[in-house]
Amino acid sequence: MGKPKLKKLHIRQEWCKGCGICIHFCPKKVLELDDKDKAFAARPQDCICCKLCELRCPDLAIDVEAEDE
Amino acid sequence: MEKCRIVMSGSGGQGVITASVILAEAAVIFEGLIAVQSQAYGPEARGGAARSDVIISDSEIHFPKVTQPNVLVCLTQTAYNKFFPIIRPGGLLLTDTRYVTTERKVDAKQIELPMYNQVMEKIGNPVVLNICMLGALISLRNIVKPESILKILEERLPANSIQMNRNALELGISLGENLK
Amino acid sequence: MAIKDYLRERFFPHMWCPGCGHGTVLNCMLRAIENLALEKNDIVMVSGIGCSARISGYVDFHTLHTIHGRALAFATGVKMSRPDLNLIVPMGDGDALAIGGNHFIHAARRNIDITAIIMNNRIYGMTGGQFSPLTGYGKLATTAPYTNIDHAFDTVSLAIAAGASFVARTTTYHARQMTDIIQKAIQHKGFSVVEVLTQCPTYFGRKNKEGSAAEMMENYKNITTPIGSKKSQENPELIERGIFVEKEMPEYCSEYKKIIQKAVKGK
Amino acid sequence: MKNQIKFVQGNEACVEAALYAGLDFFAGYPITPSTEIAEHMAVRLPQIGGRFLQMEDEIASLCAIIGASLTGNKVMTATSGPGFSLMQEALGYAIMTEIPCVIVNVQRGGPSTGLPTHASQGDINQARWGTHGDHAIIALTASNHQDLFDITVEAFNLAETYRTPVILMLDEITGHMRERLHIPKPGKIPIVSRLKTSVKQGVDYHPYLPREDGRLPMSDFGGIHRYNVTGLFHDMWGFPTDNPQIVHGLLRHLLDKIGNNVHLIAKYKEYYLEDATTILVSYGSSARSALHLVNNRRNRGERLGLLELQTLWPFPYGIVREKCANARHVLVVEMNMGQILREVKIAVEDPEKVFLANRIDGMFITPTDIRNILRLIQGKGV
Repeated sequence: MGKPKLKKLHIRQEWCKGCGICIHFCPKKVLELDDKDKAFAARPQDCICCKLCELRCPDLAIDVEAEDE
Repeated sequence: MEKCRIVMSGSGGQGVITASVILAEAAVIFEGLIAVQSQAYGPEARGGAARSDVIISDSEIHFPKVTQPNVLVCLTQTAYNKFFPIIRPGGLLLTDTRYVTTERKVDAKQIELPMYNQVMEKIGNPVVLNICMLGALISLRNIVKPESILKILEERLPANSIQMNRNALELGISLGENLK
Repeated sequence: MAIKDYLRERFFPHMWCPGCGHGTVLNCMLRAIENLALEKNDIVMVSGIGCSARISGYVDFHTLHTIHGRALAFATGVKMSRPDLNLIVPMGDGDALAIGGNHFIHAARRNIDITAIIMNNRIYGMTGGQFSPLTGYGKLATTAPYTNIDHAFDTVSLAIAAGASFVARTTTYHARQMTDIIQKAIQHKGFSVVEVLTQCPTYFGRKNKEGSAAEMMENYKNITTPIGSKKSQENPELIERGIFVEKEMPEYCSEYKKIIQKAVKGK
Repeated sequence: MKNQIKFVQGNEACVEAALYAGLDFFAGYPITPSTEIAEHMAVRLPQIGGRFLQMEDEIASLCAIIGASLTGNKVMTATSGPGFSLMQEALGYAIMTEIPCVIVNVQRGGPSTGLPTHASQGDINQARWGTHGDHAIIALTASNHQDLFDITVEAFNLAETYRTPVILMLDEITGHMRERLHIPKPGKIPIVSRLKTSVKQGVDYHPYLPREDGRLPMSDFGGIHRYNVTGLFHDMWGFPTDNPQIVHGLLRHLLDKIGNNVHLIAKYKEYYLEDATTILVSYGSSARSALHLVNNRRNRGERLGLLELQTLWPFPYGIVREKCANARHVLVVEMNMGQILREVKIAVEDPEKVFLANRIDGMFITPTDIRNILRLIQGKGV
């Protein structure tokens, strides 16, 4: 079993309130805020699928889809 | 039947309330009569002057309190001092010789019985003083039949104390009979 | 079932402020329920009043949004009549421990099988930032403009003293631990208390200069430590987190079942 | 047959009636003079597989029974003045969420701790106006144990029919007094069961959408329909809303479901009203004294009558107006400062002819007390 690889980082823009928690705690600095203050995956290739952003997101806006799922 | 208005008084713990409820319940359940029982509640129920009002009748009773009893039972001096003036003329005032020293004459039949002393001598347990008093009362005034009271006692009491209560009831009845 | 299936999505985005930790509690709680594969029809969520209480509106369970502080009393009625249901009662710190303090200690004492989640953000958020019983000495709030002189409860000690048979503490930073603890709390037969330190960046954070939501969460990492850790022994100021109590005790509904058996027999 | 006749306190009669009506669940907190209700419930409920809870206070007691009612149970709590005060917020919640429950208030003297063991009827207005916001309420009372039995069953029936809390206003006299009670055979008094929804699983269920006839079929909490219950104004699914149209509609529904059915709800008894020139209006224990006096004076040829109200709220204005239309004097007999007097004055065409016979000293009002007032208003002197 290899390291999990990201298939897609789903972020529901209409639910995201741009609090920045996911960005602050991402160990690989994958996420950023766009010009509307919504989170998006700026560097998806760096994602290690730890899913901490998904788990901590207070807006329940993030869904990390790994390749094996 | 003419309305029988009873006030039973004494100190909390002597069982006057229980006795009054047994009497009224016997009248209702086994003699088809109408009865209402009420009592003064409050902290005085422990040790103070307990009072229970019972009205027994063959017709509906609306006002449940007794203002002028035609039967008044006093088992303590305090209760006697407080209540003797309310006795209805021609009524029955029953007191216990150990607890009450009667002072003034009232316009009623005044009966003083050594109920406590007799209970202690013949039965040896003061808890049945109230049942002895009931016995005396029903022999002095035919309010209900002794069997009715016995049946209530059998329903309410644990089996091992029924005999003692039956003895107390009979003792009371004989105390009353002796006066006739 | 994905956690989205437990949501009433039509009410999203939710009403909580950006960065409010309550959303994370909702998030982790649903994951715990998902891990346990509970049926939606078997869950009753009862809440009181306040920001925390709105959580019940967002989940697709049987939901009872009640009055301030009394959620546990309502939940007790539901649980006693339907012991087969899972009762989850999320409460704010004011809801649970100020106006509802009496119900909290008595539900704990009875050890009725209810999962109480105390979302402790140390402030009354819904009414705009007044101090709560968990705000703490020296902090600021709109009703403590010269600093707060009220001392805080220690929720965990209070729950233990009141007799809860499962008592735990975690934070929104420790999301995995929170999920795990809530899962165990729901499984536990008896009264379970989970205190979650959850940030209110809008009122508590701003009043007390604790920075952004992320910074407040960062702080939870720094001021807490696992129960009995070396760090804890070296620095007693640190707040311990983890499961403090997990014990088997006669549960209230089961005990009442025995009362019924006795009463029916003695009739 | 013998077991069907009992010699009991009013509080116990109330318990027997609640069980007859199908009570499953009781929660309460000890308070004089209602405590015997909890004591008897603790014995009786588990015998029939029901549940008795002693909660930490009266607030929790009412909250717990509301929760239990939601799961499909018939529920009750019992208290007295101070405890009834504590229940007011949860009472409003039950009104708003339309959850059936019965609340017994065995009144005692007040305000505050007042006279715990003495007679009063001082909570009549609190039953009507105690909780905040515009609302309708049903409050019943009775003066003797047999009526109390019937009225208690009626309280459960009304709670289920209108999905509302119903308050049973007893007092220290009726609660503590012992008299005969005949427990009717099962089925003798009709029992209203909870109206359950027939909506199937998976079909959209509207917990707060009344049927044509105004009734609201219920789905048991924990059953096949998941919905929301809130004390906030809510839409037909039970979710909070501040839409003015929905808010107005819900409040009107809450007011009208009771207000439009006073003729079905109102219960009363009348004695010698046909030719009465003086009518006593009374309720609860004080109606016993009133009836005692009425019987007494009738024997002497006085044209005295009694209208005994058993439904206090919604107040039966129409009935009182009609019954008192031909009376020269109307004397309201109650143990408070005129809480029902005010309503009678509103009801009758000429409020000048309405007087009050009351006692507010904790003592049970006597026929003599009423007689004395009667002589005054009839101009005969005391």
